[in-house]
Amino acid sequence: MSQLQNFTKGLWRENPVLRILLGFCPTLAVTTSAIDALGMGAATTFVLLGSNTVISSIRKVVPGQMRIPVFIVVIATFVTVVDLVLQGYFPALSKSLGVFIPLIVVNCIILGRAEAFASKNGIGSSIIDGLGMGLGFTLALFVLGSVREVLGSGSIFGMPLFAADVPRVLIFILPPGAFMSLGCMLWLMNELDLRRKRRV
Amino acid sequence: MAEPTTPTTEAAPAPAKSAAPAEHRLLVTSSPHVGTPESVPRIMHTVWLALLPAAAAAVWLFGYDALLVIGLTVAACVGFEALMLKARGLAWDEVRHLAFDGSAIVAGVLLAFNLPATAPWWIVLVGAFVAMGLGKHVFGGLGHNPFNPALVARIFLVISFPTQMAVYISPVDSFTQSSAERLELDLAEFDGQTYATPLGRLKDAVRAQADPAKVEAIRAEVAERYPVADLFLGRTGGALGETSALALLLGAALLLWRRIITWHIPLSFLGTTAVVTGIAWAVHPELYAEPLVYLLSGGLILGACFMATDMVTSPVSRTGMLVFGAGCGLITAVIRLWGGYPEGVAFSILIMNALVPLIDRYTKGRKFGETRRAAA
Amino acid sequence: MSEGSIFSLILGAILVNNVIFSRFLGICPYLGVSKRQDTALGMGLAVIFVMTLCGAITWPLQEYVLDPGALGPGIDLSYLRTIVFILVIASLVQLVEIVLKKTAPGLYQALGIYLPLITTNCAILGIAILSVQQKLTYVEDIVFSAASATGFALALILFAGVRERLAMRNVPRGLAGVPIGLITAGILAMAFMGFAGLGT
Amino acid sequence: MVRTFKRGGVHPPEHKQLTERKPIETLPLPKRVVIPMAQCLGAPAEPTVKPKDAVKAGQRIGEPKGFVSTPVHASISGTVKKVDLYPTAVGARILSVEIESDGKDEWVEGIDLESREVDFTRPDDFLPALTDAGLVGMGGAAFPTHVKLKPPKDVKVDTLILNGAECEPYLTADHRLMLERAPEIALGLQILMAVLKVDRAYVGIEDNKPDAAATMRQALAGTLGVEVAVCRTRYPQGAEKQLIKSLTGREVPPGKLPMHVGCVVQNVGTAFAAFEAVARHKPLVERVLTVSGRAIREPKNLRVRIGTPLSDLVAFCGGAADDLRKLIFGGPMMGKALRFEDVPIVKSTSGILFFDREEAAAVREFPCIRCGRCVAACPQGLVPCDLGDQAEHGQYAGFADALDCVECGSCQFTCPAHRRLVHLLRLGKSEFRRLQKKG
Repeated sequence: MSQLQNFTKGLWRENPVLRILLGFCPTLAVTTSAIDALGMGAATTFVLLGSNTVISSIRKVVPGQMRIPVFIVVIATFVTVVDLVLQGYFPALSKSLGVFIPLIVVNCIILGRAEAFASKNGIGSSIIDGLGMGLGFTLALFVLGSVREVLGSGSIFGMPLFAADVPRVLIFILPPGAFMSLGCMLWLMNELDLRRKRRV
Repeated sequence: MAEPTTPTTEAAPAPAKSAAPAEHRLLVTSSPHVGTPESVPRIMHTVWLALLPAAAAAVWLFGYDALLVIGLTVAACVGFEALMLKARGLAWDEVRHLAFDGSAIVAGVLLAFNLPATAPWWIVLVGAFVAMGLGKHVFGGLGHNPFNPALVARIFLVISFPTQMAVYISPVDSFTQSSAERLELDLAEFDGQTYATPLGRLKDAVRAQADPAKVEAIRAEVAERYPVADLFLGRTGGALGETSALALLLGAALLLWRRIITWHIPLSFLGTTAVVTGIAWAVHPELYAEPLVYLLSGGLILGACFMATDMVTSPVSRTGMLVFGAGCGLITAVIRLWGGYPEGVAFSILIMNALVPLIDRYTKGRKFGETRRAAA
Repeated sequence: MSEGSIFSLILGAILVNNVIFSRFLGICPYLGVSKRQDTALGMGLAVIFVMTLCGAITWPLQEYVLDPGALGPGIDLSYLRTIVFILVIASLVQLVEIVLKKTAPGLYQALGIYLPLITTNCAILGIAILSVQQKLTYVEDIVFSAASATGFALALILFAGVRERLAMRNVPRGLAGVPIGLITAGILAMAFMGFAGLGT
Repeated sequence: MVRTFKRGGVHPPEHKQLTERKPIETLPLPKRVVIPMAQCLGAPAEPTVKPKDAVKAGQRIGEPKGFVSTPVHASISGTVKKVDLYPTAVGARILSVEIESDGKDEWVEGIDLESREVDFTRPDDFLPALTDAGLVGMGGAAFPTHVKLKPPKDVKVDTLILNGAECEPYLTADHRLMLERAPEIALGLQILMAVLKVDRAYVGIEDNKPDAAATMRQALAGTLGVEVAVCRTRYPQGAEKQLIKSLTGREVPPGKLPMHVGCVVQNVGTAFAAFEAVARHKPLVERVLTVSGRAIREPKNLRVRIGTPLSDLVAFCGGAADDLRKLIFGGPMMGKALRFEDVPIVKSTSGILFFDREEAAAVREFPCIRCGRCVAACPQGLVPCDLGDQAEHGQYAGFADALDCVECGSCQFTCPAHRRLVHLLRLGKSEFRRLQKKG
C-alpha cells in the first residue's frame, strides 16, 4: 500500500465514523454546529497523531501484556494536554465540547488505531495513518455539524443564512436530530455502496 | 393479484389422466380454504370513517380552515405514501393498491387532528413527510413500523416548531371565519396572548405555585372559561381533532362495535390517568384540577381511543393491552402533572410503543395444557 | 439534602438527561449489545454494577487526592483526573471480569467481548467526570451514578426490544442495521424529550 | 348446559344447509376401485394379491407391517388388474391395488351384512376383530384405531369420548350417520368402552345438530355412564384436545397424547365401523362422506366403497359446475386442495368439496398489522403472527414452543391480512424438527 493510499483510506474507504462505525459518541454530541465539529475533529486528530507516533516508536519495547494499559496512559497524556490547551486558549470551545474532551481518551478510534496500526507499523506510516484517520473523523463531524447547523439554526459557522422569519427545524440541533441525521448519513453511504455494487 | 400456486409442502403429483374438463384450472393452496371477510383495507377505511364525527366537530368549532388542514394533510400523506412506495421499487399497480389501502388516510386524519387550526401549509407538508417517511417507510411500510406514524410526526413538529405548533384559537362556531381572523380577535381579547388550552393554564398554575394568589386566580379562570360541558362538546382550544370528547367517543363506539378495537387499551389508559390525577387532586386540590377535567381536555380521548389502539404499534394480547394502556395513562399523568410540557399523551404513547416488544414477550399467554409458564 | 432533590436527581439521570438519549454517552455498546433482549439485560446490569462502583471510588479520589489542596496546601493534581480515572476504571473492569468469570459463567459468556469494552465505554468515565464536576455529595454521587446507569440499562433494553422486532421487518436494505438503529434511537430520544422539566 | 373449550377458536360460516337434510345415499357399485396400501398414519400395508387374482369383497389384500399399521381389504368382488403406484388424495403416488368389478358384489364367507348381534359376554374378542377389520380414525387423521385402544400399561384410561362434533364447515356425514344409524353407533360405543374397560363415556355433539343429539340420547337411553353432551358450535370443537377440554375440563399437556389425561377420542364413524366389525365381521371397506360445495350440481351425503374413483362420485352428484375453482379433500379448514385427478376415496376421506369461483376467491395478502386476532383465535395459546414472521425470516428456534400447533387454521381464518399462517407454521415446525434432528 502506498503512503498516499495509507493517507486517503481514512478519509473515505475506511472512514472511522462512516464506514467503520466508531466514535459515535462525540459524533452525535458535538455536531450541533460546524465550528464545534471542527474543534472536536482537530483535538481528536492531534491526540491520534501524538498517540500513533509515540506508540509506534515504543512498540518494540512494550511487552504484549502491558500493551493496553500503556497505550491508555499515552493517550490519556495527550488528551490532558489538549484539555489544558483548550481551557487556556479556547475557553468557549472547551466549554461547548465539555466532557467530550476528556472522553477522547475512550474514543475507540484512537485505541483502535493504536492496536490495529501503530503497534505494528513504523513511525512514518503511523503518522500518516493517524493524520488520515483524524481528518476522516473531522470530515464526518464537519459534514454532520454543517447539516445540523444549517437545518437547525439556519446558519453556518454562526453566520445566519436565511431571513429571521424562515422557520428553523429546531429538532436538528437537539439530541433526536443528532441520531436521525447520523442515521440518514450512514443510510446514504450504504445506498451509494449498494448502487456501486449493483453497477459492478 | 398474483395467483397463489402450490404452496403445499408435499411434492405435487405428476399429472395423470384428468377426469375433469380442461377448463377446470384449479387453485391449489394450503389449508384453510375459507377466511374472514374482514381485510386490512376494510379495517383502515372503517377507522377513518370513525374519525369523521370528530372531523365534523373540528370544522364546526374552528371553521373552514380545519377542513383545509385535514384535507391537505390527508392528500399529502397519501401522496408521500405513494411516492415512497414507488421509491422502494414497487410497480405502479401495487403502489396504487397500497397507497389507497386506507392506512395513509388514517395517518393523515390523525396527524391533522394533532395540528392547530392555524397550522401553515409547510408544517402540514413537513408533518406528512415525517409521518410517512420516518414513521413508516424507513421501517418497511405498513405493519412494520414500531411507532405510530402520526405521533412521530406530531412530536417531530412540536419539538422542531414549538411556537407555530402552539398557536391555538378559540372555538368559533362559525364556518365562514378563517383562523387568521379569529387569531386576531383572540390576540385583541387576551392582551396579545393566543387562546390558552385548559392544560396549558393548569400548567401555568403549577408553575406559579409559589404564589398562592396567582394559582387561585388561574384556577378560577380555568373553572369559568372551560366548564366541563364545553370540554365534553369540544368548545375549547386545542389541536383540531382532540377537543370534542363527544364526537371522538361516537367514533370509538363504531370501532368497538365493529370489533376493530377492544375496550382494554382505552379503558386502562383513561382509568390510569384518572386515578393518578385523582390522587394528585386529592392531595393538592388547590394546585391540580379534578380528574374529569384532565380526562376531557387535551388529546387524551383521541389518544386513548384512536392512537394507542393502533394495532400495528400496540401489544397483541389482552393482558398486554391492559399493561400498555396503563403505562400510557401513567406517563401521560406524570407529564401533565409534573413535567415541562402541558400535554403528555403523544409522548406517552410513543414511549409505550417502544415497550411493546417487551410487553408482548412477558404477557404471552399460557399455552394450552401448560400448568405454569416459565418466563420465556 | 432533601428527599425531593434526591428524587429529582434520580428522575433527571434516568429520564430527563438520559445517558444515551440526551448525553450521548456509551453509544457503542448501545448499538453493539442491543440485538437481543437477553444480552441487553446482562449488559445493562453489568453497567449498573460497574458504574455505581466507579462513582463510589472516583468521588473520594477526587475529593481527597486530586482536588486542589487536598493533599496539602499548594498541591493541585486535578490535571491528572483523566489519567487517574481511566486507570481506575480499567482495573475495576478487570476485577469485575475475573469475578464474573468465576461466579456467573453464563452471563460472562453472553457478554463476550463487550465486558472488556466497558473500559472504553465512555459512559463510565463520562458519568464519573460529570458527577465530580457537579460537586455532588458522596451519597448524591453514588445515587447519580446508579441512576445514570439505570437510564443506560433502560435505554438499552427498550432499544433491544424494538431492534429484535425490526430484525423481522422489511427494513430497506440500505437502512438495515446501524442506520435504522440510529433513527429508532432518534425517535426514542424524541419520546424521552417528553420528560423534559420533570422533577424540577 | 352447552360446553365448550375456554380459549381461542373461530366460528366460520357453516354451509351445512347444503347437505344436512339429505339422507345418506349409497353410491352404485363402482366398475373399478383403486385401493391404496397406505391409508393410515404409520407403515403402509404389503399387498398380498397379484394381477389376475380373483378377490371377493372384504377379502384381505394387504397385510399390516408392524404395530402401527392396518390391514387393507378389497371393497368389491372382481379381478385384480394391476398393483402399481397410483395418484392419491395425499398428493403423492402410492402403491395401490386396482380391482375390476365382476358386478356380483360377492362377500367373503363369514360376513353377515344384516347381523345386529354383539356378544358382550366375550369382550376379549372385540379388539382382535377391530384390528383385523383395518379400522382407522375416520375423522380425517386416520390413526389406526387398535393402537389407540391399547394404551401402554402405565397409562390409565378412564374416559371414552365419541367425537360427533363435526366442526368443519360443509361436512354433514357424521351428522347424518348419527341421525340414521344411532343404535349401531351406540353399540359401537359400548364395544369400544368394553375394549378400553372404561365405564364413562361422552358423546360430544355441537349445538348446531340438536336433532343428532336427541337421536343419540334416545339410542343411548339406559346405557350407564354415557352422557350425550352438547357443545358450543365453535371451531375446532372437534379437535381431540379441545373436545377433551370441553367435556372433561382436562388439558392435554404439550407434547402429550389424550391418553395421558385418561381419555381416548374416537369418531362416531369409527364407532359405527367398530359395530360392523364385531357384529358383522365386516372390515372397513366403505364409509360415509359428504360431497358438497357450490360447484357440484347435487350436493349429497354418500355411502361409498373404499377405492371408488372420484369421477364416479362426481357423476352421481350431477357433475361439477363450470366455474369449479377448487377441489378439497376433507373440510375447508384442514382439508387439502388438489388438482383435478381421478383419485380414489380412502378410509379417511370425510368429505369432498367443490368450490366455485366465489367460494375459492383468492384474496390479496397484506402485511401483518398485528391486530392480534390470530392470538385470540389460537386454541393452543400460541402467537401465530410472530411465528409467521420468524418462519418468513428463516428463524426457527421459536418453534420449539409451537410443535403443539395442530394446523387447525383458526389463525389464518381470522387474519384480516390473509397471511398464509398455516403454511408458515407448517414450514417452521418441519424446519425446526429437521434442524433438531441434525443437532
